[in-house]
Amino acid sequence: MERLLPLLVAIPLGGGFLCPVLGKFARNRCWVELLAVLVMALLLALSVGQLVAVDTFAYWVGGWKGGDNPIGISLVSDGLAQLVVLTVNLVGLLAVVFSTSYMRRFTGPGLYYGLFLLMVAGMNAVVIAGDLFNVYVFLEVAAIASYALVAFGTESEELEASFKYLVLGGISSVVILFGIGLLYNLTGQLNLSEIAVALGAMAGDAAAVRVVWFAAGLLLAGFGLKAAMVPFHAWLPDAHPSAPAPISAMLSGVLIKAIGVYVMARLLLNVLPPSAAAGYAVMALGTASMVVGGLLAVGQSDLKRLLAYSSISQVGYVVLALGLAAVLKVRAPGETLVIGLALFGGLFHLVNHAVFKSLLFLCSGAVEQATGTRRMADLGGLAGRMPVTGLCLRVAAMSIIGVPPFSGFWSKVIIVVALAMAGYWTLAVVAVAVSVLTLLMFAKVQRDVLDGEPSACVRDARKAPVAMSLAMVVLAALCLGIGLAVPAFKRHLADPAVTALRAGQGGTPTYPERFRPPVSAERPLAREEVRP
Amino acid sequence: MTGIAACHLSLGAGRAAGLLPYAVALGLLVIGLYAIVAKKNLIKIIVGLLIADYAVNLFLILTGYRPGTEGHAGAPILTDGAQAARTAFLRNTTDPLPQALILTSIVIGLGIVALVVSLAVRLYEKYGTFDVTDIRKLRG
Amino acid sequence: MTQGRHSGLSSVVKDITRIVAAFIMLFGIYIVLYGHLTPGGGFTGGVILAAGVVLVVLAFGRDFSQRLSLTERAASFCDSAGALGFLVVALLGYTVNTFFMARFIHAQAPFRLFSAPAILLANLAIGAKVAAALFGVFLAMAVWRPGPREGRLS
Amino acid sequence: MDFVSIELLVLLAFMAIGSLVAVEVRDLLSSIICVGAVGFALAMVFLFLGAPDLAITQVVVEILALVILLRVVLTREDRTHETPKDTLTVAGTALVLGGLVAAGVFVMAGMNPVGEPLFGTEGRSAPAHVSAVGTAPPSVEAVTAEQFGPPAGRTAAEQYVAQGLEKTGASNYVMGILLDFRAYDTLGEATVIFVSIIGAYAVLRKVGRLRPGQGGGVT
Repeated sequence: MERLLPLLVAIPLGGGFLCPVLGKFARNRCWVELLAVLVMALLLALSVGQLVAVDTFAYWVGGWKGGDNPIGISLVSDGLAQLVVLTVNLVGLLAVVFSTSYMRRFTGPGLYYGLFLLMVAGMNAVVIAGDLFNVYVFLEVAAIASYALVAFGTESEELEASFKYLVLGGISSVVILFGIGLLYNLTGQLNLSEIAVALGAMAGDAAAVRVVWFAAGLLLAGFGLKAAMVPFHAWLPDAHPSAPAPISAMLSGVLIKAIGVYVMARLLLNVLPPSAAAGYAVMALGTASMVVGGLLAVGQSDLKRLLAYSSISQVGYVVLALGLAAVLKVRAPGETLVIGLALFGGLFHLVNHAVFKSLLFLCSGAVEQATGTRRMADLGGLAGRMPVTGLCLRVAAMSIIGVPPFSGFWSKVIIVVALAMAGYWTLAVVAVAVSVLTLLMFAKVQRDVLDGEPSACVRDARKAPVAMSLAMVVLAALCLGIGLAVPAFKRHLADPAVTALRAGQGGTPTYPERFRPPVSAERPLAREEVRP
Repeated sequence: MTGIAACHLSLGAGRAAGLLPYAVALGLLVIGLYAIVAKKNLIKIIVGLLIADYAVNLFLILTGYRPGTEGHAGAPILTDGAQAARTAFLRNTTDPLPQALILTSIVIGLGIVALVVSLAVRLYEKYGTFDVTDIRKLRG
Repeated sequence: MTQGRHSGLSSVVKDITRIVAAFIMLFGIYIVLYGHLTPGGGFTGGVILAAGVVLVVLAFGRDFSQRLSLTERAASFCDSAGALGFLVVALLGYTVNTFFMARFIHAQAPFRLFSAPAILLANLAIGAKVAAALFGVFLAMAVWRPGPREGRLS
Repeated sequence: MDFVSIELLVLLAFMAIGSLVAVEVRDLLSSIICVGAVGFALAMVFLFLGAPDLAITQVVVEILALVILLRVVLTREDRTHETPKDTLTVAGTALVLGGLVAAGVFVMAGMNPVGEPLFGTEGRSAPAHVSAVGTAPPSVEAVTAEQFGPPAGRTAAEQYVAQGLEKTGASNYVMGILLDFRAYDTLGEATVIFVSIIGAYAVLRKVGRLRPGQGGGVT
């Protein structure tokens, strides 16, 4: 299984390269759809396999491991990467299944599925990358594919949203690359673990440490922009609603996490020298996103736009929890329980949000396709017309609000408890208050969209096609299933991920030690240099 | 030291001169970002993206530069396999790694330009102008 | 350029293009092939090749280029083929020692065309890919764009 | 050895002025030509700093980008009216960006200055030792080992330079890194081009959506 790690990237790349040609030359769009579904199914199987069969390890691309010093690019598979890869590919598969029916209205299936698969390839590659520049390159793959996908309908509104998204994304890429350049100037390394070691050795040099924090600021701002944290959130409410529904689900559900939050967490908790100040900054970003996103969402009248704003708010929870863990790692390294809770809560909410937000966006797509509108004022009484979609929408809404048996409840409770145990009572209260805001906005969604008398455009709405219903039902089942199986989820999925981020207790990151090239060549992967 | 090396100046005290080019790169980045944020013309925004891209590439190449013992930078391309030539090469060559990174970054920049220009072309078709104030229908 | 969109530019331009385009493409191919020995490589050479093809298309017009099948369809095909080729070069590593992107052919004596066979192959794939991609996007975006064109449901 | 040559400074000044003009000039055509000039100046900087690969690529890419941009601008009438800029936005932007520059300049003292990267510090500080080895070369491997010391703890790039030719067979080290040591990055780079090109195709489709009664029409 370890040898198959690069296939997580290679398979979707191959599929993505094939799709446009197939789209041009095949008579029927079924072939492209079949290829895309097969590729995503294979990826899901691979990521499950990684999770089940593989412990933490580093894979050296091309065997360029060098002596004690990495000269090639490493791929890293640890609990966190496996969890995020699994989430990405699960949501990806369901979004593709949904697309096979939803995207019939659009032209250019080859281009659509090509871009989709390449976006997934980019996300997978970012998540398993062990090299900073590699993160940048594949981040661009995922980001550029998403720019094009946002504009896929080629209406003026979509083009405009895509342009805005592209420009802000371009800024973030430039800033990130500048930060990478600074770190390279300081350390002469690009490998994440080597950078961590070099930065750790630099701790005494005040001038160098200032540069490190400047670089860290640039990187966090750049990835914060990709994750749509609040001062940098301007693009998201335009871009996410404009995209076709399965793409909205991918963008809100996994893209902002895989290329934003995930990399932020990696850098903050595993690579950069431990620092409370950076943790506080990230907590501030998270709190601001949580509150501002929630407040802005309540006032929206467009269903998808409301969902987009609520994404900002919900990702705020994740970032707040991860920032809390970063602070505690410096301030109270002995409080392993609280740190573990904060990390678990953050990651749990990350997965939950991926599930219920993509479900919400898929439901909104089904509603839009059936009724032709996204304005909530024009909708109403859908529950009777589209029972499956209505039920799924209700489940997702209850999960995002945090109604007890559903998954969203547990992750929010854990985050609030972690905040309270760490002594941040105000933040705990704020988190609960934002939860009430969420309740308000989704009560409005349920009242305006699902309940009441069927309105004019709802009356002739037909039920969602099978493929779309299937994707939604699976996600809804996951919302409930994860909520009912929290201990199992924690033990098998979350705990390894928490361990990966926990590394670095007491000031010395252990991330590097684990992913440094093994000194003895016992592992089969640690191939001896055999070349002349 | 002859040739180009003769033109070298030791500007001011110590590190300050060696840091000036970095400041220029940062300045270029800021000019580009300013154009992106404050300008209201799609083409100007694209120009800003290009400038920001140049700035980062400039910064990366500056981090890899070293004058070498001959006083001028040697390209990381070996042209002669003889031992003496190799030794001189190792002494003079600049850092090849940032160059590989920049090559990638230039290509990525070109890709972004291709996409953003096609978006601008489409927007022009829809609105008949490159002016953002006429285009902006969306509200944040 | 407005009147000659389909039949190309004036005969002077065509004559010059006949001579120059061949050299441009030859130079592009040289840059691709000798990327591992001299400055340049697959990407640079690919861009030069694309420029050569674009020159031909601009000078001789749409009808001629369609006869040579220098169309978006062909460009898109070559684009995918080149990208897949590079991926195959990467995956060929698996055939030898199960390493992604490992060199499946050993490095030879330096300073020869075949001294780095894997790099040569990768350069060729990238060159074809980049040339086709940039030519295609140039066709799609800049050349015929203002002119009337039927809706294309690819 | 903090040598920053006059030529470099002149080129940098040219780039800074050129980009200022490109941003502020009223006419779009002039703006694009200015940014092209900045790009060519960057190509010269590359050449000057020992990166002919980059210089060629930059020139070629610059030409292509310029041609595309010029074609786009020339065939389209620019009806930009001089909208009064939102002073608050401009002031805010200037403030944030000014802060960025100030912070950057403030922290910059901790960086390795231009001309003194971490890369090859060993070789430069002991030239006598190196030339002694050079006169009586035992073997290539020995020289490289002497030159850059034991691999542990050195920068990644020194490993590339020490082993590049033997391991990859490419005497152009940049290509060796790009297509062998870090070929995975290059796969990503090729993918970026592929993605952006099919993205451009997707954006440039005449018809995005099929609607009832609007089968193959032109939007």
